[in-house]
Amino acid sequence: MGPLYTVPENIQKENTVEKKLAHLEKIKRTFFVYRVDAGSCNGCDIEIFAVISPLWDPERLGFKLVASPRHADILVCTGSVTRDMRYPLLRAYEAMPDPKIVAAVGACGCSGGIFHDAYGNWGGIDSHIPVDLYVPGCPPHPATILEGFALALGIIDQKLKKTVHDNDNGKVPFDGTSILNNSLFERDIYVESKSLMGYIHGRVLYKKYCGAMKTAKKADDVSEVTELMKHLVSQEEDPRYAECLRVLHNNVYMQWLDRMMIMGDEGKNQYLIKGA
Amino acid sequence: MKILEFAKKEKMVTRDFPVVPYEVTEGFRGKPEYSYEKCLGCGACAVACPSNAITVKKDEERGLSVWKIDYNRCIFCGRCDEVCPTEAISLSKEYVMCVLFDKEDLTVTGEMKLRKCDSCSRYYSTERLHNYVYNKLISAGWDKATIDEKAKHLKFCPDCRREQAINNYVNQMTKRG
Amino acid sequence: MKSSDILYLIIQVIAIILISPLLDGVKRIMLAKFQSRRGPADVFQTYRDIIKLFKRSETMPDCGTWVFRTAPYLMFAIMATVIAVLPIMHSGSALSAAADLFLIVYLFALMRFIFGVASVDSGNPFAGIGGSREQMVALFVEPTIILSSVVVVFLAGGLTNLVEIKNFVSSPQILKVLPVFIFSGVAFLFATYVETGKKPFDVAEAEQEIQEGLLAEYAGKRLALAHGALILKQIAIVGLFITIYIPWPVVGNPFVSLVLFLIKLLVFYYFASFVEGVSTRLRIGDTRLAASGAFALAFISLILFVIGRVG
Amino acid sequence: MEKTEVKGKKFISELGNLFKVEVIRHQPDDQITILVDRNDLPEVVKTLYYKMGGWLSTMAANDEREINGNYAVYYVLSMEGNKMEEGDELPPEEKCWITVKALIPAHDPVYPSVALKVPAAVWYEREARDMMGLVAEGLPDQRRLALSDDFPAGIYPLRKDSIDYREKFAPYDLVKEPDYDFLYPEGEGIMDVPLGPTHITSDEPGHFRLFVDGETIIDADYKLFYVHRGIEKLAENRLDYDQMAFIAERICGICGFAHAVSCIESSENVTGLDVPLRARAIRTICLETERLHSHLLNIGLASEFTGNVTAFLQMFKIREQTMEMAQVLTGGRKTYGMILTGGVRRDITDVERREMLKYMAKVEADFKECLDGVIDSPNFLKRLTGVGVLNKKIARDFSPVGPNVRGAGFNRDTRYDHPFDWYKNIDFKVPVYNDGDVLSRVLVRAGEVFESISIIRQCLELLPAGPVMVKKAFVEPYSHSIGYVEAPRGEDIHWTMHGNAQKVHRWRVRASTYNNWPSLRFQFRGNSVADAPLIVGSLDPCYSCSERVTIVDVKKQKTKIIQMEDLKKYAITRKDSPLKN
Amino acid sequence: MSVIYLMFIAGAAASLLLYKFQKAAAYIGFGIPAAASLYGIWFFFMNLTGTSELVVQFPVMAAKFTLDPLGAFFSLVISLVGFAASIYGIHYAEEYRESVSIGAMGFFFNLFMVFMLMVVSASHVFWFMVFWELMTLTSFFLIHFNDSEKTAKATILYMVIAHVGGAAILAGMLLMSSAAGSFYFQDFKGAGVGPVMATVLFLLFFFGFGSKAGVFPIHVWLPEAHPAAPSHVSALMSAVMIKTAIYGIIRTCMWLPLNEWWGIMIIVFGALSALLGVLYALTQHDTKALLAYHSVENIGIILLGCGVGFYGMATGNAILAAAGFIGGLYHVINHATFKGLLFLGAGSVIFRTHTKDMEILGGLGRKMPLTAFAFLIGAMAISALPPLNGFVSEWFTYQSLIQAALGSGVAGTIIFTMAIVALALTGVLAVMCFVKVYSVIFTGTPRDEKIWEHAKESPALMVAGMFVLVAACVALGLGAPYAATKIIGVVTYITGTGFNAAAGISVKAVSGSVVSPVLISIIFVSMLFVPIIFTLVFKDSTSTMRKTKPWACGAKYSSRMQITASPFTGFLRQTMNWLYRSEVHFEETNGYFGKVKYSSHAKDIWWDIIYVPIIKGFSGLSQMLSVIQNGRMQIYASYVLIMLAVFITLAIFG
Repeated sequence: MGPLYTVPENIQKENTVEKKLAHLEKIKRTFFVYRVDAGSCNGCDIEIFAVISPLWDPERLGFKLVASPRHADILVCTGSVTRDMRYPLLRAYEAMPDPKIVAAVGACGCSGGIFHDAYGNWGGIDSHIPVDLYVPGCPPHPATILEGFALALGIIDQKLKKTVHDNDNGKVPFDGTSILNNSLFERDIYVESKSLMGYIHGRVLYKKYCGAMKTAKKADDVSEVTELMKHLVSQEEDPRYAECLRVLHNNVYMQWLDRMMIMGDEGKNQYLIKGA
Repeated sequence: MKILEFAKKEKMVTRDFPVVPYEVTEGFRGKPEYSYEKCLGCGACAVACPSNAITVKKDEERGLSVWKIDYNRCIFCGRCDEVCPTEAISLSKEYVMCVLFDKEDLTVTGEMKLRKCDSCSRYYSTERLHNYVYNKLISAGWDKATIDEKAKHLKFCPDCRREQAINNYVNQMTKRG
Repeated sequence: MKSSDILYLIIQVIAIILISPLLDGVKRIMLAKFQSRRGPADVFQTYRDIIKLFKRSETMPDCGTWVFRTAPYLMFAIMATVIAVLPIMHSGSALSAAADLFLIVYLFALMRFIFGVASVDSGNPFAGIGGSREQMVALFVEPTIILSSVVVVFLAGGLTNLVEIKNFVSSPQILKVLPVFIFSGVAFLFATYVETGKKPFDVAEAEQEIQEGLLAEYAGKRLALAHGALILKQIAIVGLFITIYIPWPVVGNPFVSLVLFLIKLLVFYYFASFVEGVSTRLRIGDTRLAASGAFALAFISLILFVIGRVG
Repeated sequence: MEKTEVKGKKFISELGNLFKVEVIRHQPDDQITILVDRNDLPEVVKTLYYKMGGWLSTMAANDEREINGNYAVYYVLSMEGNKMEEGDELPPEEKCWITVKALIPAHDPVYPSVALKVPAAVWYEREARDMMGLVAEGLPDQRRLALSDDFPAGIYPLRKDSIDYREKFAPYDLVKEPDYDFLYPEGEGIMDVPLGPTHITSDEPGHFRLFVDGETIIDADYKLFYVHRGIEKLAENRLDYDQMAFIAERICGICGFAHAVSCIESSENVTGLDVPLRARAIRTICLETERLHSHLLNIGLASEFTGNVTAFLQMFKIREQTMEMAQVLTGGRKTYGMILTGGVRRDITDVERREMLKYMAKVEADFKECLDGVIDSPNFLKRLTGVGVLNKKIARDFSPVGPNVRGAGFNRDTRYDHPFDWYKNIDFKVPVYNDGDVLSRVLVRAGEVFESISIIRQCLELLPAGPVMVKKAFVEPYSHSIGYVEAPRGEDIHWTMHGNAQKVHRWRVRASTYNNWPSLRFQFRGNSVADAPLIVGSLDPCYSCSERVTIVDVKKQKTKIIQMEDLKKYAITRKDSPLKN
Repeated sequence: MSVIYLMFIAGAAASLLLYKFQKAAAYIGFGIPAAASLYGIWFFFMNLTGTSELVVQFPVMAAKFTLDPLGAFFSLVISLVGFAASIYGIHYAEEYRESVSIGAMGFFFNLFMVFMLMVVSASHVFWFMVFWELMTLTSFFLIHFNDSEKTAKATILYMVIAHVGGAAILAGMLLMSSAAGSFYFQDFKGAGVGPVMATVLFLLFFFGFGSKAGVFPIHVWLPEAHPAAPSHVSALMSAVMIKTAIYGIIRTCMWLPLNEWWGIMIIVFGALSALLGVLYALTQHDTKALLAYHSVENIGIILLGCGVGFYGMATGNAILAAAGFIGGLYHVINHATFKGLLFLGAGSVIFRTHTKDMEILGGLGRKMPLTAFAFLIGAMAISALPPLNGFVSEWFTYQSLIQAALGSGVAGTIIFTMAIVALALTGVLAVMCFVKVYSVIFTGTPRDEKIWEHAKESPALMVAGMFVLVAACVALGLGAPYAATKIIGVVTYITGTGFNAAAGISVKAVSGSVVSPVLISIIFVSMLFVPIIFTLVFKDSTSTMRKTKPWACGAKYSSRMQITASPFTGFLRQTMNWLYRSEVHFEETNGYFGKVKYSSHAKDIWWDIIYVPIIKGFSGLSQMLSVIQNGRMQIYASYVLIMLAVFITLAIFG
């Protein structure tokens, strides 16, 4: 299979980098945008719509969404190019006056996203036409889209640069210390935290719990830890965290102590932290 | 005309965005931030990533494991964050990430030294992962013998390890009878 | 023809053309206000848009003939002609041979003709529908425009020259026939509003329904000119209304007259943007109903005129 | 989940008197699958549909050659009563899902068309022909539906032995794009008006060919499925259950979460996995948040299509608040990244709860006022009244869903008919309007916005304690079940057959809009061109939803006797990464 | 005068002799009338003032031709269009090379021309009627050259109505001459007929001539018959022949003591004809039928002017009468030029595409640029767009109507004002109609690629014929002040008084209102510099215009998306369905899933309302007469000849 699409010579001639830069200079405070959905899930399109909402209002930068590609300065494309949408996309590209800026919005537009290698699509917009502006995100936040426009128009500078880390010194981010002298305890706490509150809040929970544990003089002294935890729970403003801290203490910690045979069955109840 | 009365209530809601940054909420799923120092090169994120935005490739010639994230393809689901054992990759609040002309600007690469298998001297894992696992083993509260026994396996590539394991197993079986 | 008239004519048309994007800019800011957003950076946004369009390269449909290519120039020039002949700055009778009411009405028809042909020439189905709608809208409003203005012509003694009509209306005689004048004025105003193609009557260039009709196929400078021609058309029809119905206050100084005219225009745009801001576009069939109401008003003014003459 | 009595026995025994019926499976609580002969298929479906008050919810064609040497088709009917009149409805304890299965021999992939008897099946059968090569004999419309026109003929991507999922056949040259065979009306003086695929009023690609005389639409035809990307094949190599949720979300940018829930619940349903209550409540909250922003968008768009941009933007302003709400809830403006099998990925803490309640209050007050302003305009009402009417009979024949059918006088709502997640515990009304026009649909949506706000409030107030996630259970190979969710646009049905090795064998997504499309043609007729975008918009169509034909089809791994070595390998690989949680 | 007549007769004879040599017949048969017409243009123009006579001795009785300014004016119109049609015909006749004898066509063409000229100069009842009938007869034969099923029907209809009208005229003439006691026209004026008699005569003449002119509601034959003829003949028939009827009305009304209500009646019929004519024209998609309906419209506009003229004469307001007639007569010559031009243009399209159906045309402007340009000028002229000629005459008509309204009572004011509104509406609709015609034929994408591929520019003489009339349209527009003075001369002959209709470069109405096509053109041209200057000032891009397919929302463009005639007026048809009573047929072919069948045909409802009952009534009669009716055209022609013989007998012995 040859190239999917060769940009006609007369279009190519008018779309050199110099001409594009000159064009960007010209449209600094007035740019017309035509939007092509080349097969996205419409998440990006809705977010482009959201950009037009009063909260972001790009008209102050000179933005206008136009109904025909012949009016456009910037072609905003979303979606991995599906087989069927390839033709409309190319038609819009050819109908647009030169020089033209093509922006790919969203993961699918930039590179095909999650669908990049499925048989029904061709991957990102740049599989067919040269793309000038990449707006990643799935879907991109309206702020990101607006930032993309601002970047293209030279209002702000590009923040990201290609980064390559290659100074491996072999150091590892773990020093081998552990609360109960067994890193598996932390693992269990971490697993239970995630199961209780998901990965984001779970991590906060984990840090709260472990942070408190670390302040304990003797982590396997059940009465001290229980007091510590009771204090922590009572200090906790958020009832949900309080509840989950209790669960961690009652289920994981107590089980570990059981397993380490530090605590007998009798009196176990007195160390359980009861809910409010 | 009633709609105008509604409009009057909030006269102007437009944010002054590129000038004044937009405040995102706590827990925003923004750009996954890569911390090279914390990364082990274990590849858990690459396995979990639904969209193949994260790849880990072996560069046998240079003896490096090349970890790469392509934000172009990232769907910001946070699975990498969820599975990463060291928080080397975690979602940040960053939403400013557009690039002009060159999409390579949206990639972050981390190269890590690979470790050769003690047995077949082929690259199999990063030095870091090996060291990390070793540290974890030490801290797992086992006795020295167990640790040594387990640490031995770390020095071999999966193929060799499997072979050894089978051999051991078979040996045990035959020993037992 | 006095040479000063020619000079005034030129100043008048250039001034109005140069100021017309400003009106659009004002409208955009007004609309932004209704929509709780900031809107364009300043009132000069439309200037920037248009200048940029002039600088863009062009594409066009492959089936377009010379009609399509020249239409923006022609439409622009026709509307500039109408604006030029309106007796705003110049009131010399020498130009009155060009400032005839029927002439202006038929210049609008000429504009419509070119608009229609260019629409179909573009080959675009939406433009075609837009071209057809443009004619239909004219069909709805033209009777009102003619009837109400003819009533004023009757009042003025049968003279169809705008200069004469203006002179008559600004004379105290108008007070005697005020009811007739007001009815016909309201009818004309309504027809004017419909003819400007503002919401809710923007059926021919509706952006959502038919993708801006004809404009969809233009790019670059021709888009700028076609767009400009449509803006000028609005100004021309409003200007006709102002000339016939609101000539006051009469001032001798032509420059003051021009400024007064622009202020009246601005007032019209200001109120129009209120209507535009909150109204729902009518279906073309409903446009007809609205237009027939205006015709009824115009007819009432005729009856009043007849009764007044008999009584 | 407590075991309830198996529903739907009544229908099966009645059906058994007429046809040879074999009950092959009871899924948990309310899903029954019956096997019939392929020649009985049309009559069985017709009987269930018209006589017993079923609605066609989905149809899945499946390649079961590796299991039993046949292809199979599954017609899933939602038994809820005809609902043509007030009270013509089954009692809640009888409502259930009946899946009619028929085997189709591999050497003769033909079955009699059901669409002749039950028009609602027409798209399903066209699609089955595209994707699986199963020919519905007698189907009047044999055109391609899902596959693009430039896709080679004779290749059925969903057959297990067809193409690799990455196979990309060469496209045509731009000017040589193949023509789609529209149903051009016969007669002179008719003009084609193309609406889409990149029309300013629709943010997604769909091509409507309106055949007009002047302003009046004589007839319409459409080519959709512009966004068919073949996700199904993707999953063969790449996706497991955990990743499926993320691709399900990306079926649609607006109702993605509904798809994800539907997808995940279809796999949870088959094992009867007891999802924690807290997770269910959070799912419900997210679903309703999604409904909120979707409906706000649609009501706004109705204003925009009629030219009232001010009302649109004001509505959008309110919608932005719901988006912020979603951001608080899920970390993104779309309710994405929330769900995995067994629960949800994120919790709602008190901070978020309070934030949500604050937003709810503002949204409710603003929406009330703004809606007042929108509805206040007599022109607006005039533009909406009597436009795009969905005839009651046509509605019954085509099984549309969501506000589309509720605007036509049917109280079909999955939340009400087949309560899932937390809806059993919640008090809500189903707004129904009878005129079937665009206005009715807008009013239904407006009513649902208030209901959604009330549902979210109830959920937040009653949020149960406990974990948000439990461990997955083992799934029996080749078992299948459906997951159902009421998305903003109507019922989403995911039919899943599980493979062995804990991966999916076939995943059939039926998005809500898919069921609304076929009857759109009749809603167009006789209206004016000006109303066309409005009519399309009033369905709140989700092109990408329906076009995805997201039959994610994970290639099952070969069954084999597990060797000792493999067992060990498994053990070793697990040990290999002891730190991976 | 005799020279001209003789040249035509010689042309007729020559082409008859050359009937075996098709090419020569075309050049001679149409070349001679071209020369004759060219001479006629000069001759009649010089004779616009003053009267000349010509007496030809025929065996039975002498024929007397009097060329007064009115006759000369109409002769000028005939010659003008005749000239264009003749040179056009030289190449156009090739279309008929295969099927008919061009010699015969030339023969009838020449005779048709000369009989028309003779009608407007005949000054004796007998000769007037004879030439009137001969004119009808020759036109009938000319129509017959396009032999087809539809033509046969059209010609029968034409003959029937022409003869009903002819009978009315004859009756009127005979009554008039019996009242005056003379058969000579010059004795009719002031013959002293009583008011009742005058009314009867007026009605006979108005409807008699009206049937020829195609006044509503006797217009139904016109759109059937005119399109049936070869295009240059259609041009003559539609542009000129029906003007002889206007001539007849003016001529006869000059004899009668006028009543102001007759003027108003003419106005009402004029307004109705104008509106209904254009409304029915809009729904046509046969180019020539559409143009024929426009003749109905323009006859209406002419009658509006003439109506004011008669009203003025009746009320003794000669100035008002002059104001009305200048509008009417100016429109006579204008309509002749642009309608002739449009028919020639339509003929040119048919010549290259062999179809009259607009629905399948399109994009011809790229293939036939000259024809397109000529047609565009014609279209703009007929739409009364300034600065072309149509505008000037309509402007005069507006002015006269305003004056009439100001000078009449309550009812009169309202009727005249409504006539103004009707005229304005007619203008709007005409614009719509000609946007449709021009753009559907010449612009956009062709619906039928094959036809478009084969089309090319018409031969030189056809183009020349069209451009003669283009020049006339432009000249009559820009040269309006000069033309107006000439026409006011003719008007003065009718009304006895005139007024100064020209003021420098402007034309001037009685009220004193002035308008100047030249001035507006100058302003327009100078305004064209504004956009050009803008373009030059802001010019930045050097790239050339790039062409792509029309933007169809990204879908593949198909020629089915090009708007055509029917959809263009679809909404109008639906809005005015009470007028069209469209027969809409809608059918689903295959239940829910098949295609639909749809057709919608607008009808001329007056046919149903007025004619169908009459036809039904006569159908019984025709059953009886079926013995002598065998459907052959020649037989019908012989009936006409027999009728002529009856006239002759009557005239001689009556």
